[in-house]
Amino acid sequence: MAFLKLAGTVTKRMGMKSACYMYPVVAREFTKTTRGHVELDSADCIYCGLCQRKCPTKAIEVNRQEKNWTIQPLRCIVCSGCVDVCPKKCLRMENTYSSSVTSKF
Amino acid sequence: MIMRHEDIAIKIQPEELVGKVSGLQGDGCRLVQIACSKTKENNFELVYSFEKDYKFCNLTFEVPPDAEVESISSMCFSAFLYENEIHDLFGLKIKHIAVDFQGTLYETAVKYPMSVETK
Amino acid sequence: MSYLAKSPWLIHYDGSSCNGCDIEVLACLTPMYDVERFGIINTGNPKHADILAITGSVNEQNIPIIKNIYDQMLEPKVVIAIGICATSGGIFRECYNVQGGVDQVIPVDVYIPGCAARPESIIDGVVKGLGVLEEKYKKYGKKR
Amino acid sequence: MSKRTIIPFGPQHPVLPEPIHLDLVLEDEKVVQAIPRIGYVHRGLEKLVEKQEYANMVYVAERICGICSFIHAQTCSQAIEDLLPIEVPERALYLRTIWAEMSRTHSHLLWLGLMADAFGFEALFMHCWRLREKILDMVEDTAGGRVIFGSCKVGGVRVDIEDAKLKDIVIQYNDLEKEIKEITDVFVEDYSVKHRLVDVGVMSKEDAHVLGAVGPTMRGSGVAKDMRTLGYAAYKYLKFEPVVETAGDCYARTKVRIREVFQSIDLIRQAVAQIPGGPIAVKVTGNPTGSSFQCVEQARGDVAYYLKANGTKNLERFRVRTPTFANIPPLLKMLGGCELADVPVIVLSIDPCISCTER
Repeated sequence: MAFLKLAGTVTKRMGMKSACYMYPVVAREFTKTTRGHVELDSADCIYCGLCQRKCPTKAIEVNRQEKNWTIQPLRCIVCSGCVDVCPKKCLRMENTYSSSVTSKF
Repeated sequence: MIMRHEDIAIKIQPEELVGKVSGLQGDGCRLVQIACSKTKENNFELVYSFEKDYKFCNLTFEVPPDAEVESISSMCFSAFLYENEIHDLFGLKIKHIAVDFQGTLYETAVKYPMSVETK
Repeated sequence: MSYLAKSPWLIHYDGSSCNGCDIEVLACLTPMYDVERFGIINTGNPKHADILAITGSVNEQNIPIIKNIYDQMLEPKVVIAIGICATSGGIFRECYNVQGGVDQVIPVDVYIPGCAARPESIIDGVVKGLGVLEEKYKKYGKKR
Repeated sequence: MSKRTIIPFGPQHPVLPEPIHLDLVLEDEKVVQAIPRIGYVHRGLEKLVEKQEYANMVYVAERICGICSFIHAQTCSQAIEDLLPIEVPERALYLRTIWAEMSRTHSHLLWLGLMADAFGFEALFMHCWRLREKILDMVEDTAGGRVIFGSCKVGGVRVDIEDAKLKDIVIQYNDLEKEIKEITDVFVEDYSVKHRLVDVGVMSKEDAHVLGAVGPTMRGSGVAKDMRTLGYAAYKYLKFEPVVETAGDCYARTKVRIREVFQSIDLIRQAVAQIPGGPIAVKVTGNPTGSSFQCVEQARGDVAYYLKANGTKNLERFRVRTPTFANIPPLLKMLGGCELADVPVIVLSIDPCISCTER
């Protein structure tokens, strides 16, 4: 009885594909909704600074005079709060994560 | 589900606490939590929440910062952690806690962080 | 992944993290990501480990513990800060009990962003850490 | 004459995934007393209310714990909605329920794996976590994050799940249910598992009540109490009974969690069948006033939020009593009289979540 059960399990497992998806060899495909990192389409940006005010970790810095927008990826918690608040809808959430770095600056 | 604190709160005097709690214990109530907060006048406001058959009741009272509050851990043992926590974070003195950590439950960078200004 | 010259062993310490990055590190070891393919083993003993993976920020109470684990590890060693809390303190940066990132206490070699850090980026980060380890080996060999 | 020794247990210990410290007073191999020491993960996030606006506190609440993150966000939003006060659309309530139950299934599978690891059943650990990944994939597909969902906000939810996707979730859960059944049968029937769990860490019904145990720890001792019966979110429209086991040992607690996984899957099915259309969020205006008290059932037990507001952008007090905090006194009770080798299993049997506990 036990042998039959075991044989059954083994044949079933042989038909299944591996649970592991071999990450670095096979690239990961992210879903559309995945929150990876924030990107800016700077053409539309009016540098209003709402995202800077909304950001809970103060990762975003907006300079209205010099017209620049910077984000520190090592501070961003990918909450996508800035994307929700952007009045021109020029911020978007990309579904790829930002890569690791060996130094902070 | 709407559960405003005001609807379930019962205001008591600090010295009534032990009697009320033992009454609630006798009724078969269960301690849910003890919360402490600072009021505008710099007093401590304590909230003792009890529950029985999904009915909640919050005993609340205010004490001045230098007051001593009697522990309820002799009646509900589980209160000892909340009381030690309140002592460590707020600096409110609580007498006769069943297991008294003497302020070593949390080692924080600032002493009594919830009562003082921090970074 | 044939370019991995060494099979690094890893010790994981949970600073004051929210568990998110923590379980993602564990998830790396389980069938879907399975870093044991590369010979990476999660060990509990600092003396066995080449890589110290820290999740979560540093608070008052765990500074001595992190220092202790770091000092017990043998040279050369690599420290990886996993998640935003470990790199900069994250959303808890302004809390009274949080000192900031791990680099406040010990030198960090690789920073992995993400809240919570994805297993893929943890694997990438560990591979990057291996490069650092390789270089340190070379330097260390010259010193001897 | 037996010898007394004190063994320090933790914070960095191979069986502990998280830092907690216990001083175990031993007489030979028997534990007579256990004294906890916490604070290794203490961040002090309750004081963040002074720095963050109330809407941002949802992000903070979400990061109290990475495993029960969604239910923390849900409770926090619920409390703030209560203070404002605003009415949340039905569809958002249903979506919250679905996500909460998804997070419960993933949390319980995670725990089952860790438990298997604690009694040395490596293969079972791997299988539990393999199945858990499938739930996380569904979560990522719908909410956008793996462990930190990030889909809840004050006034509703941030993303909608299309009806086709909802149906797909149910189909995936149907398949998953069969696979979970295979694994949980091993937990329930295998003699080696029973050897490690039956009659270990027994807590009576009276103790569970008096010591204020919560969640599966309490229900494993025969107290039928589940805060979901309070009827928050969409639970008022769904049919379910609290899961109860009476033995009060680690085996009973395991069985409670196993049955809760299937209960959650059933709740998801019910919710998907009944979900109405309509908006998913309402506009939030004004600042909160007054104080609110919320009790919500998490995977580990009920979490109690006590929020106080004074009409400004920042809340006045943000107090969270998490399930593991309430489960520590019962744990100390269970540890008294057990053997040293059983300590890891008993500590894990309450499903400790230290980052919740210390906030």
